[in-house]
Parts: sequence; structure tokens; C-alpha cells
Amino acid sequence: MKILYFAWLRQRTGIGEEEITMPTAVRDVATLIDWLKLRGPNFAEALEDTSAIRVAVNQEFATLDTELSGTEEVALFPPMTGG
Amino acid sequence: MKILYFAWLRQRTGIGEEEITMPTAVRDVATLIDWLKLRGPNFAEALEDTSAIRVAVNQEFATLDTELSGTEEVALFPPMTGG
Amino acid sequence: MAIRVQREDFDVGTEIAALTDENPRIGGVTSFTGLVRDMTEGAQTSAMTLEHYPGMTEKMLAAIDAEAHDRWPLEASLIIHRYGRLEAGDRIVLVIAASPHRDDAFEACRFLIDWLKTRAPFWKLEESLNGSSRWVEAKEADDDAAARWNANDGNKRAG
Amino acid sequence: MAIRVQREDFDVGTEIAALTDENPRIGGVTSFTGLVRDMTEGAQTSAMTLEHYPGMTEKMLAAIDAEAHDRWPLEASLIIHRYGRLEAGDRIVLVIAASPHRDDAFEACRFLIDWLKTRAPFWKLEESLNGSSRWVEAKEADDDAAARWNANDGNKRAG
Repeated sequence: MKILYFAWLRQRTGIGEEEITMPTAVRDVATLIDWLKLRGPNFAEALEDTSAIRVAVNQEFATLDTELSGTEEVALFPPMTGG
Repeated sequence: MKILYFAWLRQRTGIGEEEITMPTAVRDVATLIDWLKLRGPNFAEALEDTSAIRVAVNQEFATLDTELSGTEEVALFPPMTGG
Repeated sequence: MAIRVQREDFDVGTEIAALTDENPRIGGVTSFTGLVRDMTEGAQTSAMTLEHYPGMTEKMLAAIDAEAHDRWPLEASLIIHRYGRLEAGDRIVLVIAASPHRDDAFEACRFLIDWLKTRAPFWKLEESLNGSSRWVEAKEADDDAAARWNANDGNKRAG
Repeated sequence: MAIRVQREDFDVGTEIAALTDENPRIGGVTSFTGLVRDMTEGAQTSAMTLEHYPGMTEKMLAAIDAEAHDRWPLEASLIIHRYGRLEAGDRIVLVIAASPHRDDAFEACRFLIDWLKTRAPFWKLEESLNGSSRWVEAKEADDDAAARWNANDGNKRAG
């Protein structure tokens, strides 16, 4: 599964895009974030406040309880500031 | 005093612009229109329905009771359809 | 801050660029372009002639423009209104409002075109297919749109 | 009916003309142009870098555009959003809505820019004077502006 990070999430994790093999314990967005936080202090810090994070699953907006089976791409980013 | 006619008022009176010497009986827009109507059937017909006529006195919107002393220019026209 | 009454066509991009260049306080620009609409369902090209009241037109447009600047914190604005004969698809009118914020740019632009429809001394003579012509009648909807800006004094701000 | 995500600048007049030429059913065109505003009070030129999510951006803009066509009887529309480094005064975004009537053109244009501010995956990184940079925070006012279009189902029309 591909994970994408944008804006300050990209800066704090130090990663723009990565390919991961999901552990079987990861069922939804919330458990994915919990798992990602275990990967190091930069991940733990970047993902600490989930209220400041927006999520897209397969390029559609998602929530913490969106299920991930069959997902190809998850993106994590702050609230958008375009326009 | 200069009188201007626009749109169908110009067409029906047959006049775009004329210079008149106001009779002393003409005090305001209403009496001016009454006086103009006496000048011929085309004027009488064009000016019959005052609800369909808008007036400007010295290039400012005016009403039937706007007084005309010191007036240089009166314009008569239908409701506007610009934009 | 500028009004023009002219026979000639205009270019929207050029006008917006002229208003916004060298003014980095502008964050949003709203423009409205009015076009001659084809009323004949494509059977034939529509045409009309726009008559206006030279002198008063310029005064009214300048007054409408000043009113918009009084109501909204605008950095720049422009009204161009054409007159003479125009065919379907031709541009008739252009209104631009530029402001630090988009809300003000949108509201001022809408105010300007609504107001202009009922306060600017223009009259449209439409040509019909058989060679005759008729004066377009004023629309009640336009009066209502303009009146909205009177009722809504909440929009009124100190200049 | 068209969206573009690009580094390059655009010309508003050219884009409006491309949408309206050959379509005489259009009576009104509203455009909104967003510019990089100078936040430094003229002391120095502001700059920012716009990051986006390629793939999702195009999908979201196309969805927003389709939603506008569903709500209003539009003859044409366009969204252009730039990314990359932009300086004060540079154009960021262009939204155009064209319709037979001005009300629909205004409302659809406003809807598109309001919606785009909260639904299009773009992020602004502002450069500050000392060489550091900070991510622009989302504004509650933008969420409110977008939410307005949810509450107001009276605007919803059959496609």
C-alpha cells in the first residue's frame, strides 16, 4: 500500500511517499496511524494530533474509521489551504 | 431650456433634442409634460402614460413634482435597460 | 475608480491586469462580462443597438462606482459599458472589483452590475428577424436585484 | 467543464474568450482571480510555494466543477489552479462560470471558489523575511463559506 504525506506532515516525517506492507492488525485509518506512530519519534510527533490531520483513501476524503481492506493509496495531510 | 428624448420617446416624438423657452405656467416636471403634450398628437401619445416615463433634471433622476426653476436640461426616457 | 463608455470592444484580461499590476494588496478580483445573448434559438444572429444619454451616463456610472468604494474596501474597480450596434456574442459590459479579500470583491462586483442595470441610462433596441425592431422592456427582476442593496444596510461600511 | 492544474501563468481574457466564443446562449460570465497578496506591508516581496496532491487534485476539481453544473444551468466553466513557487501579485487561481443569466454565473463562480478553498488538496508554504517559512493555516472563515452551500439546499436544482 502506498502512503503519501503532504505539507508539514511530509516535512516532519521526512517522507513524501512510501510503499508499506500493512500488518494484519491495521484495519482502518485510526489503526494505521497508531501503527505509523510506532516507527519513530518523527512519526509519533507528526501524527500525534489527529484533529489536525486530514486523510484521503484512494484519493477520496476519509475519516479515522474508514476501513482499509483493498486500499491502494492512503494520504495524510493538514487541512487544505488552496485557492 | 434643453429637452432630450431617448429610446421610444425619441422615436414617437420624432425629436432627440430641442431647445425650448418655458412658459411661465410650467413650474415642475408634471406641468412641463402637460405643456409638451399640447404640441401635437405625437407628443400627446408619447407622453400619455407618465408611469412609463423616467425623468432626469440636470442629469439627476427626478420625479413629476421636481421643480424646474434654474433648470438647464430635462430628459425624458423609458425605464433603463443597460448592462 | 474608472469608468468608460465606448463603442469599442474591450479585453477582460488586459483590464484585470491593468487594475492589479503593481498593487500587491489585491488578493481577489471578480469580473462580470455581459454578452449579447442569441434570442433566436440559433435560427439567425440576434443584434441590438444600445442608445445612451451622453453626459448623464458617465455621471451615473461614476456615482455607482463611488458608492461601491464607500461600501466595500476595494483596491480597484472598473466599469466599461459599450453603446452602438452589437451582435449576438458581442461583449456589452464589463465590471471588475478588486479587494484584499474575495468576499468584498464578489459583493462589490454584483452590486455594481445590479445597480448599473437600473441606474445607468442605456436603452436596448432589438432587431427582429423580419427587419422590424422593438425596445427591450425593463425587467422587474432587475429592479428587485438593485433594491436588495438598499434593504441590506448591513453591507454598508464606513468608507 | 474544464479544469487545469499547472505551474504556468494564465490569461483571464483568453480563457473567457475561449469559453464564450461560438456560444451565443451565454449572457453573463463571472470570473474570480486569486492573487498572492503581499503580507509584508510593502517592506519586501512576499512569496509562497503551493504544494498539491497530483491525481487527487484533478479528481476533486472535476468533482467540484460537476457539482456546479448540477446546481446551476451553466453553459461553460473553467477552473485553473497553479502550483509551485509564486510571488506577490502572481495569479494563483482562476474560476469562470458562464450562463444565460447573471445570477447563475455569479452564484456558481462563488460556489466554485468557496468549495475549492476547502476541498482541493493544496497547501501554501509562505516564505518569511528572515528566510524561514511556515505553512499557512486553514481559515475557519473558508470552512464557513463552503458550508453555506451545504445548508442552502434551496440553490440545488435538477441537472
